[in-house]
Amino acid sequence: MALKLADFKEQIHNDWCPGCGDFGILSALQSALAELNLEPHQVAIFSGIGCSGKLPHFVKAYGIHTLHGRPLPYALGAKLANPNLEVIAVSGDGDGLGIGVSHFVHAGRRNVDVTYIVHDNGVYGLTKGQASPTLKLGVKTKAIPEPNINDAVNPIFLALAAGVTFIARGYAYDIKHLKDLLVKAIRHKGFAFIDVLQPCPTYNDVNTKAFYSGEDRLDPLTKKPRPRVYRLEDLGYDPVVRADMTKEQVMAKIYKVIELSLEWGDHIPIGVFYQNETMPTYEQRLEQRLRAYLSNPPANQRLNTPEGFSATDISEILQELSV
Amino acid sequence: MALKLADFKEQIHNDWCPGCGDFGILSALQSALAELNLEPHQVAIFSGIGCSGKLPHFVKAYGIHTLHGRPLPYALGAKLANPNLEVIAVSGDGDGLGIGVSHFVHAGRRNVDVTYIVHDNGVYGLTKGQASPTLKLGVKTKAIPEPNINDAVNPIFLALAAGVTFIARGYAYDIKHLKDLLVKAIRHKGFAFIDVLQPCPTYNDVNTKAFYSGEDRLDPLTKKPRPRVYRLEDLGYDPVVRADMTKEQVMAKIYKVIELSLEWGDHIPIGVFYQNETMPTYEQRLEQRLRAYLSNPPANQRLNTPEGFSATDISEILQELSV
Amino acid sequence: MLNNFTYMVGGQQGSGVDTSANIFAKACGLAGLEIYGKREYHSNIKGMHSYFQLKVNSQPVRSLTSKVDLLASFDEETLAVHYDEVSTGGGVIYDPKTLDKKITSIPTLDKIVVNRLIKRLEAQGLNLTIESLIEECRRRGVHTYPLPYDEILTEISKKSEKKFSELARMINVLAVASSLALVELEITYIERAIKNVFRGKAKAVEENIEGAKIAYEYVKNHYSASFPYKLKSQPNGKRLLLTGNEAIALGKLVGGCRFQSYYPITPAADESIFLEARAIFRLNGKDEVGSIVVFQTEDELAALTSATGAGLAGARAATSTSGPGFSVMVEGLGWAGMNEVPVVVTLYQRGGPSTGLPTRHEQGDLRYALHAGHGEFPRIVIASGDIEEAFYDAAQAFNYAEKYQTVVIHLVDKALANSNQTVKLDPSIVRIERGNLLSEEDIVKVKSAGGEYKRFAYTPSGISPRVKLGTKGCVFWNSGDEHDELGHINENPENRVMMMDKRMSKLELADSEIPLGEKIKYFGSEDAKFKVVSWGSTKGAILDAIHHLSEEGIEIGFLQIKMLCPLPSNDISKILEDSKVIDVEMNYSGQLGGLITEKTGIKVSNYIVKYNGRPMFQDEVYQSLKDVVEGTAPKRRVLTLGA
Amino acid sequence: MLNNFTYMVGGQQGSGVDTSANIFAKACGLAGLEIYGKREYHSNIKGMHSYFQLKVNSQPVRSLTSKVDLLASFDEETLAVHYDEVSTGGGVIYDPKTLDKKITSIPTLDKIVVNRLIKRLEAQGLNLTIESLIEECRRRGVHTYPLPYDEILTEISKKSEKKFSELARMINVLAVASSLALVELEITYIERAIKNVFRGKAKAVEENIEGAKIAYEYVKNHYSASFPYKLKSQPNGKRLLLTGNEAIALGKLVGGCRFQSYYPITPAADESIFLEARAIFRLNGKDEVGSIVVFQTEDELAALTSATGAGLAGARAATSTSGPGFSVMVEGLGWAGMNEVPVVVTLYQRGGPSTGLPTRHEQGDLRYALHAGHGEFPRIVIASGDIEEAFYDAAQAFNYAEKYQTVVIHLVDKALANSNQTVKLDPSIVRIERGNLLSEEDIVKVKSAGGEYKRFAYTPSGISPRVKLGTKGCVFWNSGDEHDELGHINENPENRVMMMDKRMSKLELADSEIPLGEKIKYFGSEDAKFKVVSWGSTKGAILDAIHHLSEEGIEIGFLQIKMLCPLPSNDISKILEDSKVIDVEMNYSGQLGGLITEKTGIKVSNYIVKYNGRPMFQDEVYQSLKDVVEGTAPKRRVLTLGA
Ligand SMILES: Cc1ncc(C[n+]2csc(CCOP(=O)(O)OP(=O)(O)O)c2C)c(N)n1
Ligand SMILES: Cc1ncc(C[n+]2csc(CCOP(=O)(O)OP(=O)(O)O)c2C)c(N)n1
Ligand code: SF4
Ligand code: SF4
Ligand SMILES: [Mg+2]
Ligand SMILES: [Mg+2]
Repeated sequence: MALKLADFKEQIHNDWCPGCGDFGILSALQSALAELNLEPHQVAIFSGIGCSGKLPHFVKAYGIHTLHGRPLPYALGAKLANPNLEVIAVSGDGDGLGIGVSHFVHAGRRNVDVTYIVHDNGVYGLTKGQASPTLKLGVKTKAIPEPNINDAVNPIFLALAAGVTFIARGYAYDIKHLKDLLVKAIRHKGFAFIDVLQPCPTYNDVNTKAFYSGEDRLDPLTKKPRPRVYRLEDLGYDPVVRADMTKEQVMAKIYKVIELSLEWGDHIPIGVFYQNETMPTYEQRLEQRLRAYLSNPPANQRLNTPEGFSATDISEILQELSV
Repeated sequence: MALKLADFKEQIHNDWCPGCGDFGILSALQSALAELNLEPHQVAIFSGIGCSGKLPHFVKAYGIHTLHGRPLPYALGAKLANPNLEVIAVSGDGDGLGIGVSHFVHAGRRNVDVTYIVHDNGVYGLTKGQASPTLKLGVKTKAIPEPNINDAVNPIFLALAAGVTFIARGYAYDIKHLKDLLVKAIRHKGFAFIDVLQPCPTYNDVNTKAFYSGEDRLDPLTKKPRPRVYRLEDLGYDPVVRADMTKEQVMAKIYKVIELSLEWGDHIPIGVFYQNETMPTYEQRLEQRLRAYLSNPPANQRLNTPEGFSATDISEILQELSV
Repeated sequence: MLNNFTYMVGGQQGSGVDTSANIFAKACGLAGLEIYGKREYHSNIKGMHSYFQLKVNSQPVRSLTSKVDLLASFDEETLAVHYDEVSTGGGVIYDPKTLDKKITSIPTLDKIVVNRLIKRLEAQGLNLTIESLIEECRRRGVHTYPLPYDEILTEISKKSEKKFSELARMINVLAVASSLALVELEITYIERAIKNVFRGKAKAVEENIEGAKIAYEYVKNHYSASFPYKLKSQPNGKRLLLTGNEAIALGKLVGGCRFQSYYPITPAADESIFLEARAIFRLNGKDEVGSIVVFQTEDELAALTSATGAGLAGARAATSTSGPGFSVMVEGLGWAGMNEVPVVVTLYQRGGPSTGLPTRHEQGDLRYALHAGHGEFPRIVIASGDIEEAFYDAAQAFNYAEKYQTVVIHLVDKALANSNQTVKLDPSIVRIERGNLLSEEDIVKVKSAGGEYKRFAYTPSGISPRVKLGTKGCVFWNSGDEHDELGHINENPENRVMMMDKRMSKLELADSEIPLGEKIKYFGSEDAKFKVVSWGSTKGAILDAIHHLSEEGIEIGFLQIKMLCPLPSNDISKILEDSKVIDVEMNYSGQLGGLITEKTGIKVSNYIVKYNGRPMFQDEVYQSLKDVVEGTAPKRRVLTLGA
Repeated sequence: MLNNFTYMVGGQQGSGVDTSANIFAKACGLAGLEIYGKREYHSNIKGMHSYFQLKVNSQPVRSLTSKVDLLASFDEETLAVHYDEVSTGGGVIYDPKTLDKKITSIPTLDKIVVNRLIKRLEAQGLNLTIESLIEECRRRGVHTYPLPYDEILTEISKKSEKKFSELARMINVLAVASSLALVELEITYIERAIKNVFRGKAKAVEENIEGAKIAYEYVKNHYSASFPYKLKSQPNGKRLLLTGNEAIALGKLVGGCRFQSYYPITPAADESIFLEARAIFRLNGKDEVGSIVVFQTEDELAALTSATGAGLAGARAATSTSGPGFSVMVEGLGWAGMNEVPVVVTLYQRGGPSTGLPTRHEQGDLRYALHAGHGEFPRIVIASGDIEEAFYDAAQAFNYAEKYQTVVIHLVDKALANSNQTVKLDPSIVRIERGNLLSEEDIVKVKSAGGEYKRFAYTPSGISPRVKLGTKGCVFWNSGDEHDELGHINENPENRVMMMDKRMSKLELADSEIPLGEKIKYFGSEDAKFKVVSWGSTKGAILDAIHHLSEEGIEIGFLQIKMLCPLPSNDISKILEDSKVIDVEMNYSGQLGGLITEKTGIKVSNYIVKYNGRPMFQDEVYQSLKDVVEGTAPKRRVLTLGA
């Protein structure tokens, strides 16, 4: 029986601000899980701390609301202990690209098959609107007393540099498109990162819904807003790096990703930027070392004999150490 | 009176292993400081923990051997408190690109005028040779029981993504070249990063001195080793991004940096990869906010009246808060 | 009832509850009255319930009672949560349009509350609407004041050119103006308060004053004289109306703090934001511009370590955080301790463990503050009992840090941070003592006397002369590794013992030098048989409780511990020796009690603890102390008041 | 003197001191003898001084005496540092070519040592060369054995085709073979030991055996019978020769650990490397392949949090670290505590604070382990006293973690980690108890009985049924925020109190369920007037000390505390009540002493502490205890032996 978005709805009050972009992300994720025909118990969602961090509470699936900046290591640990789980990690931009950015960089090196969503709203929402690492230099939002003194991180560029094998950007109010991205990301074998432009109507009065949808840029003819956000698919852009590509082709792709990652202002691309299908996952590397890792993963091994004693046989090692 | 390398020598036993690349880095740094005509008391060197972390003890200058992974925030704090100090930070690759990589990424966003040297030896030296974040996937060095299961970070690529404004790579056994790089880095106004290829003869039996100098690649004619390491200057490469460059020119530079950063194997570039002179430093940004910041910096302000009471006048603020 | 009044205003987060409370407090303060208030809110930005409770008096106020004299509600949830806190004879302001709302369909209302209400209303034969709550209030003798926000807003909208929808956020001003109309405070104070609260926003000032006037008139016309509580302006000197966050920020500025690092966290961040907005000031008279660098870092370990770097460079440096952030920075404490670098950590305790109750109160980090960091190093841990102390302690912390060359942890808490109070502060009495800090000239002298500068020179006192990084004529080394006098790594066992002894002995020095008055405060008769021990912001409630008991002829002493490390154990022993000790604390395990037993061997007779996330009320402390004296108290009583 | 012998071998780090010691220990072990040894080294890779000290006996050995019977030195520094530790009648093996080296020109020799030597030699009218040290030994009645390494190596080089320079690293084998020749252990044990130590490297085995034989013969020919200490093989059962690191790794495997995360740090990392190299094993009989994922993380917080994630998924999971790493991971402790996730942290204490003495011994983290993490949550803290206990405790830790659903901190230390010892272990008695863990089928039952699965269901015991992530038929939520039974964020004050009580009550449950024998061990007569309390690896030295005292008719009891939290205070009280309590600890402040006073009110009469980075010797413990009994001891004695 096919599942619906509603099957992933947990019936508790959602306390995000009215109009928060997080609602779009939530729906897109629920739809994606349904579309993938996953059952709630197969999915484990790990989040950090922030408005974004509350997301798992609103999803009917295993929901682990962890520490500020740390959803990735929790998620990786769970995935490696049981590679059969569908593991998703969720951060805010402060959470994932601020205090937790080290885990992001190192996740790139590992390529564990986990999907990572960053709610990119330019502010530390839950602590009342301080500048987050994606807020651009010199920008002054509502709650900060002085224009931002730090330059912004570029999540796409950073992901590429870190070796992330699936890199995408979504927009919280383009729910169907975001859902499609999530489906692709979850299907991707390896670490998949999605930066989601997420308006925070309460604290970010610069990168608003109106900004992204270009309400200040009316088409002279139609008088309709010309959205700043555009879809890479609409350009016919192909993000995939395949095993049969030449070095030059791969480099051209990398340059293109960087070019796109630096676009901002009136042209803000969303879609899949980069998808490298040539890297083995961490789980595959482990299987090589541990032989029965995938078929008998850590979380599933039976540890005790029927009598309650240890079932682990270390006699070979003891042999080696005995006198 | 011009200073010499010897003026920066602290007379204590140096306990690095014989043949360690760290010796080259140390000499290059001492020579650079002398060449810049700095006096020992003007310089403060902050290091992390590792073999590399011991460096400041061997230099006659203020030497602050901090925590594993944390030399950057200590260094930034000192520099911002007293922008007149010449501040240098030193990490190992585990220190700076492993546990401490978050500080590196965020240093890129700030552009504080600090020089940052990473001893890149592919291993956690002081803890006996585990794989560091710069060791490549699948490589098996002496002390690790299985081939490296993680992919490597690319320090140059990462620095570029993080927004670092001066990015270079040196080689520990090309001391003069490294000294020149250090002089440029210290002169650079803003955050300057130098990745130094540093053979660790004790634990890294892959990226050895013999490897870098190509002792296994004899020139068929001369029968001399053909070094794998080559100097970017020798290509006439110009790393500088100037204010008058077009967007296309800047992008071309960025692509080039990435191409160079991905070179490895038989062609390993050293030299300045990237130097962006168009970004204001953090100190300049602070001066804009705080007016007398540079002329009367935090560390130098007199805090007390001659009578020993507070010299800080908060009466205006109290006015605002009174009833 | 004149000038003795507890007020509560509540509504959804984001709907202006704080602004209401600020206007109320300012207005009272400007009228010469004294106030003390606390703020309660969810870890949420918009929509969850929040409220502010304030006590007003002609005399200084330092704690709250659990009963409310006037509850001004913006919404139905406020009624559902708080209607039973209103005392007989008190009043409730509510929106009549909410009357037929069902309490079972308030989405944010906690199930536990709903179930309690269902039981209670059913027992009284009332249906499950808001109307029933109002009815119950009436039955209890509470005055009920419907305030038709929509009507009033429509009226305002007619007068201004604004659309009704744009005015909706003015409910908060209507509520507070109505409240002040009920207690008959002159409208001029409200106007002045609004001007102050919205300063810099002329348009908002104008609109809000307009709205306030209309609401004020409305209440005067409809409900006038009925309400028994009144507030009347009184002559009084200038005072400050401050939150704990602000008091600490001010203390830091006066104390010479010139580098404050932070990573955002509740309830500490407001202090840093306050400083960032006031980062330039006059120094040493008219012409010199002083400034403080407020440095937002990538995490709390970077916050502490950058502050330590700044401390090395010679700036007085600090960072502020709460539990989770403190946990992230722990490694830096030991380094500062090992390298004898002065640095101040302001630790705002909140409900733990882990993320816990991020916006709620607790004092659960005492033991952690004492022992955070592997290995052993000297640290000074102080705790402030109220906003006034917090100001002076925040300044004094830097003197301790520089004199004893180590990390100082200043323990405060959520209740203190988010309370506001009318207080008097005198910055001119704050001393600056920089300890053994050598200048360039001093170094010249050392050298010309044939000496060598050694950062960690063994000295009888354990204090070695310090220089700022960059000081000409010398250099030094630091290392987190055990080191020799120069600061170079050293693993020799004898050096190790000497260095450990040197560092740790600074605690004894501090203990012997710091005046007793900065370490403990004792209130009440020395011969009292029962003595309360406590620390931190429970102070006000305890003082008020023992004051009332003493009015009833029950004498209880109160020993407030301000210096937690080094703990003045001898002095504590002397005071507590022959008494029954009652430990009053905002945590589960009675951490101070354990500490006192550890250091003195004296056992605690009774524990009164609270860990439901809400600060102590004077009346619950009063009652539990009374029970102890009367012998009816359990060994450990858990207080549970507060919504 | 037969089969009672203390051996020391020393040289520069990287020159094979450990290999020497391993060969020595293996050879003795294979000969049926019992050994116990400790390793001392600098935080350095090559060049600084390191040494290994081992005691051999016919009976099991558990601690060291400070005197050495035979010192085998590779280099002059070893002589300079240790020559005065050699007992009269003992011997020194040294390289004659070092005799004219000046002690003032050994670059790595600490100034403190140099100065001490200068004083001492000058007092004897000797010059400042190594020769003088040897001379002093001779005067003291120490046998001195010049061993011309170069000559022997030249001989080997002639026999093999190897160049002299390639053979230089064989000094270590020459030294140990010579030593064993002096004590006349049969050469076959040396050969077997070399085969074992160099297993998998046939070439090295061959060469080293060759070298060993030549050195053995050299000594037999030159110095034979002169040395009074002898080792003779004896019949004995199979035993293991293990380090603490290895014992813990084995305990984890047997205990079912299937996920071990780590970030490199001394002295913990060796455990993880050992596991990584032995990550596949047989499970449930012949055919099933079991495996453990050893996960090297980017830092220690990632280590603890990934292990916690693995714990949630249902794997028994652990991480190992020492002080600095523990400080980095602290925030994760509270989260695991709050969410009741089983996870084990093995904390290898080393010299603190900060980076401290990374390769030296200390037990300074007790209080920190008890209180690390803001707020209050239940944790179980256990400490092992020796290698055997470490094995069983490492396994048992997972049972505690899963039964009480919380974080377990297993405290060990550098001395234990880097000691080696002949021990007997029986993996077959290790039980696996997974606590209240529901399977898919259990969930079906719950549901068909009309129930709902709630991860944090209130239960009388405080333990709620747990499921692994991925279990069909249910889901759950976790949050570091205070939460309700489902795991959703909840700030209600009543829920808060219930949840705090639920979590904290697990400590009482654990205290009541865990057998006393797992919590404390008492040695000696119950009526002894003096009782030592201690914890961790001081155990062996204390047992040996009180054993010797008892041989002299002085009865002292010894209470070893294994369960530090929840501390079995009633049982401790009962034992200590009417005794003089002597606290023996490897830290500055006597942390266990304070803890006992805190929890029982019982005061410590005498403290015997040590914090010079070197473990306690049985003789210094013996002497200080004797002084206490004889009334000549100070209140606090600081032990200082060890180089
Ligand atoms: C270690 C730690 N430091 C600080 C905090 C306080 N904190 C809570 S939410 C938050 C900001 C979250 O911002 P972001 O990650 O961007 O998420 P958003 O709220 O914007 O979705 C912070 C800093 C914390 N919980 N833990
Ligand atoms: C928080 C913390 N974790 C771990 C360590 C242990 N440690 C000491 S040195 C070191 C490795 C250093 O490697 P790297 O930074 O590459 O420096 P190298 O020795 O190679 O120069 C580690 C992990 C520590 N000191 N602190
Ligand atoms: S503060 Fe911003 S991010 Fe947070 S819930 Fe409100 S709108 Fe969303
Ligand atoms: S271990 Fe490697 S990096 Fe460290 S000192 Fe030795 S050679 Fe250098
Ligand atoms: Mg955000
Ligand atoms: Mg390294």
